[in-house]
Amino acid sequence: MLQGINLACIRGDRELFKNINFSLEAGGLMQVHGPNGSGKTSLLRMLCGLSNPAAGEIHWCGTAIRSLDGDYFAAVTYIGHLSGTKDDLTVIENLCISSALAGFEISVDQASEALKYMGLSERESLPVKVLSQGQRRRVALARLLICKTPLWILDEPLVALDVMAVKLIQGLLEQHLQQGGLVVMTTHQEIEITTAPVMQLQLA
Amino acid sequence: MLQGINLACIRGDRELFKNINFSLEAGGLMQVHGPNGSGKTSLLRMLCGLSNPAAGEIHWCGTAIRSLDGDYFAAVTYIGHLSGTKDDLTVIENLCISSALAGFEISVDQASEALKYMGLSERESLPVKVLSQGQRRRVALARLLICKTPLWILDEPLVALDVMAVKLIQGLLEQHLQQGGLVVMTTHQEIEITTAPVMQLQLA
Amino acid sequence: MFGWIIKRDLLLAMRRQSDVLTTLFFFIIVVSLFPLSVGPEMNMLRTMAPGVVWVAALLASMLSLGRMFSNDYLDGTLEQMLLSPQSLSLLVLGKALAHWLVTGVPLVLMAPILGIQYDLPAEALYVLTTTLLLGTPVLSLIGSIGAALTLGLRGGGVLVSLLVLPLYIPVLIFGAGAVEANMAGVGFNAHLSLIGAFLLVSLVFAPWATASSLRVSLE
Amino acid sequence: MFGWIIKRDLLLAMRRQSDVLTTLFFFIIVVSLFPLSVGPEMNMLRTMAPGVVWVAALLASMLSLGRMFSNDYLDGTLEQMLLSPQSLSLLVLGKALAHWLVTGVPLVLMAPILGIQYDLPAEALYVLTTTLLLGTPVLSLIGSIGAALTLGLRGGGVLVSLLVLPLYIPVLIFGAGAVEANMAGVGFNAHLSLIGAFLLVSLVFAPWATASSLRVSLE
Amino acid sequence: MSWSSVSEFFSMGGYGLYVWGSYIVTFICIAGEILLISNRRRTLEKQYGLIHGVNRKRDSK
Amino acid sequence: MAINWFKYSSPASFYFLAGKMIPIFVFAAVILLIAGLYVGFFVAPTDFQQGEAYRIIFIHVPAAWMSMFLYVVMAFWAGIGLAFNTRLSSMFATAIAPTGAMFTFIALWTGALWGKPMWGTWWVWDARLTSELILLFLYIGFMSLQAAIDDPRRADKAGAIIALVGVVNIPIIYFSVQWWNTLHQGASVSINQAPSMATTMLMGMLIMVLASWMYSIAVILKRARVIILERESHTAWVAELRKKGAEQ
Ligand code: HEM
Ligand SMILES: Nc1ncnc2c1ncn2[C@@H]1O[C@H](COP(=O)(O)OP(=O)(O)OP(=O)(O)O)[C@@H](O)[C@H]1O
Ligand SMILES: Nc1ncnc2c1ncn2[C@@H]1O[C@H](COP(=O)(O)OP(=O)(O)OP(=O)(O)O)[C@@H](O)[C@H]1O
Ligand SMILES: [Mg+2]
Ligand SMILES: [Mg+2]
Repeated sequence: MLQGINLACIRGDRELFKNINFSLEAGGLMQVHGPNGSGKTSLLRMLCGLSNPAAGEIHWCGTAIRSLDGDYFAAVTYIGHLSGTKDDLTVIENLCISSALAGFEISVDQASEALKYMGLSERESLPVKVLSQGQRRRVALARLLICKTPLWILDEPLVALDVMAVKLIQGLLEQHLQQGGLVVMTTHQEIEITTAPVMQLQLA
Repeated sequence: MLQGINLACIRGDRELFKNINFSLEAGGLMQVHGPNGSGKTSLLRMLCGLSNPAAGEIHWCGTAIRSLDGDYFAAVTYIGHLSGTKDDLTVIENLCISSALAGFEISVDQASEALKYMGLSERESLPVKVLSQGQRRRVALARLLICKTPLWILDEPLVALDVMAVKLIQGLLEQHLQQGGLVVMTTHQEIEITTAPVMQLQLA
Repeated sequence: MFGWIIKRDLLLAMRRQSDVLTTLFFFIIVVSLFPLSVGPEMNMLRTMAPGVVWVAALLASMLSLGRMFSNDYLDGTLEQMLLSPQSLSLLVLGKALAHWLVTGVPLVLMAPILGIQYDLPAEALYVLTTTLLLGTPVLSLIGSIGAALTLGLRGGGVLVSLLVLPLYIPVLIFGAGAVEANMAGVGFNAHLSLIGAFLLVSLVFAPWATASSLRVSLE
Repeated sequence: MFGWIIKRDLLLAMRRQSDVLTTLFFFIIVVSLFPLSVGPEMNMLRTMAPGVVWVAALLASMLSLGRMFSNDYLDGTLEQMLLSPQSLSLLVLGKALAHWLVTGVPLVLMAPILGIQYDLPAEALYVLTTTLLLGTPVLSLIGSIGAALTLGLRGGGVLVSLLVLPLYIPVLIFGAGAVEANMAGVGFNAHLSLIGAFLLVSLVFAPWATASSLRVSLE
Repeated sequence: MSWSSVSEFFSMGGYGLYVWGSYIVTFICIAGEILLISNRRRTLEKQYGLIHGVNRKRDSK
Repeated sequence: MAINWFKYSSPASFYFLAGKMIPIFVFAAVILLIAGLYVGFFVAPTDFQQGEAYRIIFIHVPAAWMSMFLYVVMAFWAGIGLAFNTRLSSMFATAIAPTGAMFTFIALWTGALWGKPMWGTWWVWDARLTSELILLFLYIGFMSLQAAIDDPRRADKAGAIIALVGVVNIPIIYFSVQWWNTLHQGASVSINQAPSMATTMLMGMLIMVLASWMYSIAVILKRARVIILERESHTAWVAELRKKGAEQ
């Protein structure tokens, strides 16, 4: 489904990586490894279509993503280093609106449900700015429960999460993979996915 | 040396914790544990003197910190969720200036030395904004090599760091403790300090 | 989608009512500063009035441009919008419209009262309000391009003014000109239709230009 | 410490020259907008000139207030400054001084040229420059209070103007007043000494008020 | 008393618009202020489950 | 009268004390208002210069006075709150601001409505008018700042700083505006057109001033009570109030 062909990335006068090739099938997870600054975030942003590779092509279901445009975006959920939440809106408003903007209009009940799953049911109506670092992260990740797109691209989703929350996310990933979804992710923490084939991509 | 007496914290209409008591001696490490949103960051900011506890007192060498003011600040190094680096300055400028503002004026060579230790020697003269998440974190943490204050207060110092960097920090901590320093820190990741007494404080 | 964006931005504005109010008060205060620095002679003030009100409206609208995208940018929402399957131009149009509703409309409503402070005659007040009604959406639309281009550049707040002010000048000239023409007893319809034309043109092109700028800024 | 703060802020300003330049261009553009919207009669323009230049300087200085602390706040540097063992008031004074060097001084240097555009006589130009030289530091100092109070409040950019503009009014009145007095052939020394007095008072009190505001804002 | 008829009273010697304009707006402001406060109080009471009667009893004890 | 003032400086006891006092002030305000209006409209004679238009004075002057006075009181309480960290005084300052702003607005509005028939224009840039306008901006700045901050204790402190800076500036502003105005050829009109007011006019005005005082006190106490309830929601005594309410 998702293919990277001879990808290369240049930042400033530094070549971060080149000749990266991979092919990820439905139900597969790709973990991108590498020390700090090896280009993991840069690679993930390319895979989303947010930036263009210095060389090489990215294919989705056999078509180059740059020619797919909007259609490709409809298939991707990206959660990056930044959480994409509005400080002034409440937790539940944030979730409803960010889902709607991603093309999934949901009812307040559905949102409540998702937040409950993420352990935020008591904070539902607080503005995000008063939340703790880990709680903000959970609000961002709650989108995974709602945006049922085939491809998830997650940049260090586990940062700032406590042990409970890490388990939750692990469960979510397994479920998504079982339903034939694809996941590309990076993390410096250990994560064990046993139910699906895991591909390791090592940078630098 | 550092004592918390009956500390309480109220955020909004929620009481995060109360009756927290601890006493940390020279050479001791206190790890603050607790799930997301349990008030770890809030506690650490109180210990720095950035915010006031809703009840209770914090003592440093037997004196309440609110009456020590500047003298106390001279004894503390705090590294929080935010890294406190200026995007537009280069790595080395950042380190020099942030150290100088903390009261430690250093030469460029000393700064270079510290950055080399943190594995950033090749990026010394890049502006911080082009660095990766982990590299930014390293720049912030490089201050630990320079600011030889007795008390370190670290809020999730390991976030976004790769395995190598985690080892580095671990080494730094051990060394600081051996020299009679005090450390208060939070982290959701595992960290093993074997050379010093470790106190665990569990919130909620 | 379009609806959601507007709804969200209005919600945000309501949550921080201060946003709406402060743009408005900025407008009021700037207009009130001029008599203080120029002196209280009414004849002089009356001649200056259309120009001052228009410049103040333009500055007020421009100052709030910073908020149009930058908050969304800083917290990553904008990244998510770019990844949304809907047309980005439409999204941008929604944001510009919301911006106008939040900043432009209050200015239009306030202008007659400020005109009274400068002792403008009733008909001139009416013309002033009409030109502002037609002109402020143009300011929001053109402004969105500047806001998108300067995104993420620190100090963008002032840079945006540099980019945007020259583009605002035609609107300013014809807006203030219409009122002056009316006060001089000349017809002002030509002025109005020109501003209308600006509005149409910017409705068509600005969202597209803004969308492309956003893509560039976030690359 | 004081030196380091100034050095750092100047370094940052140099890294982003656009910051300095854009404040300056904002000033120039606002001053140049008026003839466009008011019309080209020279007599009228000459009477307006001191007022317009002063209002523009005030707005330009005010607009750059946002940057005074907010960047430091967002990236956590400010937290570190509060934790620094040195006196916070001194740090704040350093930041205000740096702000003035970066935004105030260019305005002062530019003002005579703009005055020429409005056909001001030579002596009036000299008075204008002197008042700006004395007055702009007051703007930076008073502004720092507003900037510190609105820290971290979204939409603070406009809120700060609401807080700070009324406090700027005396400086504005005497600044523009001195030039007008000179043009009317009256003495302007009283005006100058008053501005000087404002400067002294704000030098003493503003850093202290700003420091307390910062502690409040970061609590 | 300087009024001989009601209509004279309302015309205020030709200044009716200004005089009544002032008074009416003033009273609208006052009424608005009072209304706003009691609204704020009512929402609070609803939220707290305070019943007005109880509250009053408690106050006047 | 042996009142234990310390006892009433806690929000809880103040809450109940204020509850008892409000009716008294409301009563006084209503009586004085009626009396003032009666004197103003039916006793005071027509002004030989201004005709009936001068009757605006009965709200204009009290409103103008209250607007200035309340700012000082607000800054005073805010300052006390900042210096001694007493919650109640800060809440008081917050409660005063809207009423002060309202009086400022009324002074401006009635002044404008008075100016049109008397001076032929709604507004002139006279020193007194201008400083009243600036006062309105100061009030609005104070309120906007407090509204923009969510944490009430932070809002109190920030508000106190701006109120104090403002109160230092008010005389400066006032005198600079006055000087500014007189340096020029001066507005062709001045407000002091009624040098020898008929005693009944003066009476009516003074009664109305008293009425505004009573009204302000009542309204401010009422608002302060609401603010106390909002802010003290986590305390034991409010919880007790809540329980009492729920039982019935
Ligand atoms: C928007 C317009 C106006 C504003 C903002 C305004 C403001 C004020 C203020 C602040 C005061 C109290 C000042 C003091 O006692 O020193 C005042 C008092 C007064 N105003 Fe006005 N005024 C306005 C228009 C007028 C007009 C048009 C008149 C009458 C022609 C008028 C007549 C008076 C009188 C008689 C007093 C009492 C004077 C005294 O106690 O010394 N005002 N006004
Ligand atoms: N202009 C530039 N000149 C030189 N190097 C640059 C430039 N811009 C970016 N870089 C480098 O590119 C890399 C970007 O890495 P990226 O953010 O993709 O890393 P990452 O693998 O996500 O790291 P982390 O684990 O820390 O998040 C960094 O090493 C950075 O130093
Ligand atoms: N106004 C408020 N009303 C209710 N709760 C609030 C309010 N402000 C903050 N909180 C709560 O206070 C807590 C702050 O926690 P803090 O940031 O100290 O957590 P933490 O232990 O550092 O968590 P993390 O591991 O996620 O960093 C959060 O649970 C937040 O929801
Ligand atoms: Mg990364
Ligand atoms: Mg935390």
